Amino acid sequence: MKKINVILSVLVLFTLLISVASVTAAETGKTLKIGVVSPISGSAALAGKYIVNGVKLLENELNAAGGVMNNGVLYPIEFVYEDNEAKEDITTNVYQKLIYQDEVIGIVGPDMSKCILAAGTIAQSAGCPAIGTFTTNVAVTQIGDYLFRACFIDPFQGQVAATFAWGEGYKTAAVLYNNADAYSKGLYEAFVQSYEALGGKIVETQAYSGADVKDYNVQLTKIAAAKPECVFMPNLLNEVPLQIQQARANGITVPLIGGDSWDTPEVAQVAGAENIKGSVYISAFSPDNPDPIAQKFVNDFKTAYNGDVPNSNAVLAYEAGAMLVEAIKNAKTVDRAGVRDALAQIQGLALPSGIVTVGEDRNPIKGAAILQYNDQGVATFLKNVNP
Amino acid sequence: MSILEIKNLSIEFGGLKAVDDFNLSLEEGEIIAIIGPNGAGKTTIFNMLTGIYAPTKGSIELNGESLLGLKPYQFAQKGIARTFQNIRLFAASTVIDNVKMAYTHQCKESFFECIFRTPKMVEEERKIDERAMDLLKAFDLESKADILAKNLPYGAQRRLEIVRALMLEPKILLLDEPVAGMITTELDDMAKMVRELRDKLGLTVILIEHHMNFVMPIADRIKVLNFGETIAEGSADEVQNNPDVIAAYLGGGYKNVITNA
Amino acid sequence: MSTLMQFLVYGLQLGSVYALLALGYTMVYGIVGMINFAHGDFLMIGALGTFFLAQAFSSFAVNGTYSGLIVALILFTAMVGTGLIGVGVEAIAYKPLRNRPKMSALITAVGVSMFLENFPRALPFIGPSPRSFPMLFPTKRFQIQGVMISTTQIIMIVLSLVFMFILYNVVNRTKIGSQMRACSMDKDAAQLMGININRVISITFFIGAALAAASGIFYASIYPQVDVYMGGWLGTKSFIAAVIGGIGDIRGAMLGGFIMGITEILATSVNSNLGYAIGFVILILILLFKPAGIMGKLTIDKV
Amino acid sequence: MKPLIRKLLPILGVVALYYLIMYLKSIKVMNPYHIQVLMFAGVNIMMTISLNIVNGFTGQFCIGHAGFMSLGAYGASIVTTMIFGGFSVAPNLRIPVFLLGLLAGGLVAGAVGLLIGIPTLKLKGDYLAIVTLAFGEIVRATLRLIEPIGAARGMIGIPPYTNFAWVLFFVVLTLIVARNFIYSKHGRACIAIRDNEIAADAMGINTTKYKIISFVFAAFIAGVAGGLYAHIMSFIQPDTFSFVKSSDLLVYLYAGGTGSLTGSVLGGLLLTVLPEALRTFGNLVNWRIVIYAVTLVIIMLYRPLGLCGGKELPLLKINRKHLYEKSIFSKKSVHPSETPN
Repeated sequence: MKKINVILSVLVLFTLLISVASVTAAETGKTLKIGVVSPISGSAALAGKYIVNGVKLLENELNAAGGVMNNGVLYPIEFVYEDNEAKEDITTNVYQKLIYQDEVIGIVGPDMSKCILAAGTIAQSAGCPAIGTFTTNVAVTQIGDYLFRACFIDPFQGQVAATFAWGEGYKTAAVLYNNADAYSKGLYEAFVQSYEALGGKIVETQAYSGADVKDYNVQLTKIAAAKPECVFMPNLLNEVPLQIQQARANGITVPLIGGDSWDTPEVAQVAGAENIKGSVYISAFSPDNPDPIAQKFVNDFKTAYNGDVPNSNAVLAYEAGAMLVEAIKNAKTVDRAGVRDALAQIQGLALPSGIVTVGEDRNPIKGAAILQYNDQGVATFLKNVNP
Repeated sequence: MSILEIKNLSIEFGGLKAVDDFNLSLEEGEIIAIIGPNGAGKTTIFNMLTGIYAPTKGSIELNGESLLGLKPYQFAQKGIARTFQNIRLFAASTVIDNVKMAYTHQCKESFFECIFRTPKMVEEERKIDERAMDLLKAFDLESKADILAKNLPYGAQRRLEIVRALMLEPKILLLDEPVAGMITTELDDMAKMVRELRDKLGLTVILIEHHMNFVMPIADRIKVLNFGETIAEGSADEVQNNPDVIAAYLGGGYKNVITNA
Repeated sequence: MSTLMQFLVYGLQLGSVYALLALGYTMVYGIVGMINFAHGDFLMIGALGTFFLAQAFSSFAVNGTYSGLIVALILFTAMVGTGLIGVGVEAIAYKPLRNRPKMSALITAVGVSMFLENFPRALPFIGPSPRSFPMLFPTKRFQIQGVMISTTQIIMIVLSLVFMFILYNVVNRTKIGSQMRACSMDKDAAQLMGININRVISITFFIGAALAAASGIFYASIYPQVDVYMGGWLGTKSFIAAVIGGIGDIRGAMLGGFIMGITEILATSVNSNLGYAIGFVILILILLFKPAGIMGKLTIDKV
Repeated sequence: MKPLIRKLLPILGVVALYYLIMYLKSIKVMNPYHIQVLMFAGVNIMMTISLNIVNGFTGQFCIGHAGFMSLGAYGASIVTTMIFGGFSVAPNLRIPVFLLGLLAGGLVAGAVGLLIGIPTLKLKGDYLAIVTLAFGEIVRATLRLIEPIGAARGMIGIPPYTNFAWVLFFVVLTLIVARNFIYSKHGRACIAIRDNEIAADAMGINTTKYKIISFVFAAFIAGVAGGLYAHIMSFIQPDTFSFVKSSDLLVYLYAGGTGSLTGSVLGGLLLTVLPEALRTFGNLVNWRIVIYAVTLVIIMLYRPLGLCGGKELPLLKINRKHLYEKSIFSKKSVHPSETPN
């Protein structure tokens, strides 16, 4: 059923595009700017690279089309990329700049909850729609009705992970989390809550502070001693690979479960296939999702960036941008308020990670994919979980 | 009663006796000189008298009150001021600020009066400024009040150190080689000045010096130190003819050097 | 008991990295009197450079393992290369400030550090991606009375000790070493004695940066992930180690490094949530009881 | 008449500056973005002045100053947001609550400054530096474990009370207070300690006491600055105040020039604005921080003592002469010749 839906919507989109192209001399409106905020420099620069690459793909598509058509008027789109250095105060500066200086119609990013929690109030009070890409903290969209997100929220993900672990028959689990990081801590808390509610037992909880020095041996030794049936490690992408290696070196052979931060090719590359095989993570997106839109995205991404496989950062940034573009297309008035209203009404938008509907609390209603690393260290699609 | 009573003052550095059983009883208004070859322990005595080093044994009493165990700034507040052999001015501050800095513990204004600069605080500051200015005038430095201390000529820096010490309103002034590196004409000025300090301000002065020409005429008493031990004590003449002293200063031939230097 | 021994092994392994890095810090401090905040980034250059060298030599590798000769060659090239970068940085950014207040050089060092991290990041062919560090040293794990040790760990700890031993003897037994010590005591006097202090300082930076490169290779061999920002915190940590040991003292730097590593591991083992803070509390306590570091002597200003 | 003009002129200048910026904003030459960058610059200026008091004027070496900023930010936010309920405060009570919050922030930071200062300020140079660094990290690590204030997740819903006028007011107040401090017995004692601690000791200055006073005073200012910062951001979390922030402050201080309030103002202002100004070159977004780093190195190479090392604007100095001028507050006329000895 779903497939047909997708194919249909693709067809509709396609015919729409063709009809757009065939309209001779469409009226051209003023250029609309979209701000893109990501950590181009700083410790999260890898995420920034993927975000920029993801949005650039969308930019290319729009350039090819000449812009976005709204009500018979073609609006060229210009993307303004800004670096927030993964710092909250810099993000507020960037938001101010994009809103008041560049006068963007909407903002994509940043990827971190802490950054959008600081800057979100600016977008809200200015009445400028902003879509966080990886901002999984529940509080983000509670700032106000101009705040959206492209990802699912912490409790959902923690619940998916817990349900999966329980469903696989793991009666005991251990957790290793980063107590300096809100994302990691949020997932840890959500996981523990759901897992214990299901009847599971957390046999060991170990924390560490910051990604400064990547030695987790003490924590992992203790986890190994507790002999859990699985280990939940909802940690940042530049910490996870060494955690996986060290876990194996400390004799932890049980499956490791991760969050969507694991979804980047570097994790497996650095951790090594023999260490990561059998591990499972929750993701918004699976590159081997057979869906044609997903496949087109993956292929386009690979062609554009020397064969790099897109990660969640790239997908979510692309999707945040696509949601904004879709909203511009449907907006009754082509201004910030109109785009906001259109954003809130997005329904059944076909995107690489699936069909997205924006829910009442401005969180996207979308499923999660569970991926497992095979013996070659390639993440393969295991199953879908829908909310 | 003597103003300063030092008994059996001794200090060891890693087993080496730098000063051994130094005794001194100082009357108010006396000028006493401590002489001796390099390394005899003269500056070490000053450092003990100002609390920088804690003596291994012995006692220091100022007007009958023991000063042992106090911190250097407390020695200064009790009334023992000093100058340094190697000049230690507050180089990046103006001349007058150098002098005012020595008045810190006697300033009455509170922290909040200072940061809000209340009229009372300004009034207080003015008084300190005038005091400092008066002292600078007396030492011929008033024209240099607003230049940086490091830009003063050498002799003036030495004088400034004394002015700064005087700002503490001390009872006893310790001068560590006050004329080191000075030329002869400056020596006489300094000698005159030290005498005036005693005569006009009633100060008690202990000075360390190599220049015999400078010490002889002004010191009431001279103590000679060698290897931490007191080898002679008395008036200029007595000391000059003491064979131990002559031996200490490189044998007999040195006598002429002492007298003619 | 065996767990405690196991933790000590981890502490030693982390400590050896800190110690090697702290050596460079302490040497530069002892001789030039400046805190080189960019020192940690030499570690990164060494590790990242080794990654690219290993890639260049990958045709010599058999099943992903390199022969001893090739490893030695890679190590040597990376160390010399980083050493030369260290000399260059000194000549451009620190030398003009040599007779200026210490703090000016400190701030240029912050600038240099930002540059060294962000320049490669901005280069398209390096970028911010973490990379898997190649296996240069054999990894075999074995257990001694319940304590798990890998050959890499042993090689690392032994090699660090060897480097420290060599450095200690270079500084104390050779001509250049005595020139270094002369410079650290009194640069002007050393110059008057005919010592070419420019040369001595360049050599110091060379050795310091080369050692940082070595510690970068060691670090990356135990924690095989390299990226452009890896040096930042390691640098700061080993600066702390150098100070704890008594800055300017080579044995102190080694000791400080090992103390840092072991303290960190043991504090984490007490409570992983509080471990980070406990580690720093212990450091403060050490300094309160040994105000000039463990090996440092409190210098009394001559009055 | 003259002293009156001299005293009023700077204040008029500040007021004029405020209205100029407001005017530029109203004609859209400046927008909220510019204003916000200036607000951050103001907070950074306050932090730099605070650090200058410890590092520049007292000659100590604190490299964990962001710790005090975080204590102030949390202290102030706890008062305004958790005790008084943030956005639910009645409009006419907002300013008193805000000021109370800032005061609380300053006091918390100052109190911790006292606590940490007493045992540690006997340490010298780099050893003190390490202790302050460790202190900053301990504060950060502790804050992220305290659940009621949001732990690592941070504290949200802080009302954005801080506006440009407040920042300007507090920067000017800090400048006045810091200037008065420096040109008083306290400042003199601190400078004496910086220039020659042994001589200061020998001149009866209780060096430990004055070091602690300057440390606590600086911590208080940093706390107030932190409070302002929290109420610009409306969200704070412990990791904002990491060693990176502290080292930024060191850069502002030494690039501006130590021992000079003018330098702190210039360093804090220019180096906050520079990275934002570099955004003008949109296509260089990848190289922005690289350019910033190079600029910083060049500044230090050409002005090793910082932009205004040792130099001070006359406005920020208190000349000795002024002591003898007729006070504008009291009727008493004073002149050196008239004062009885």
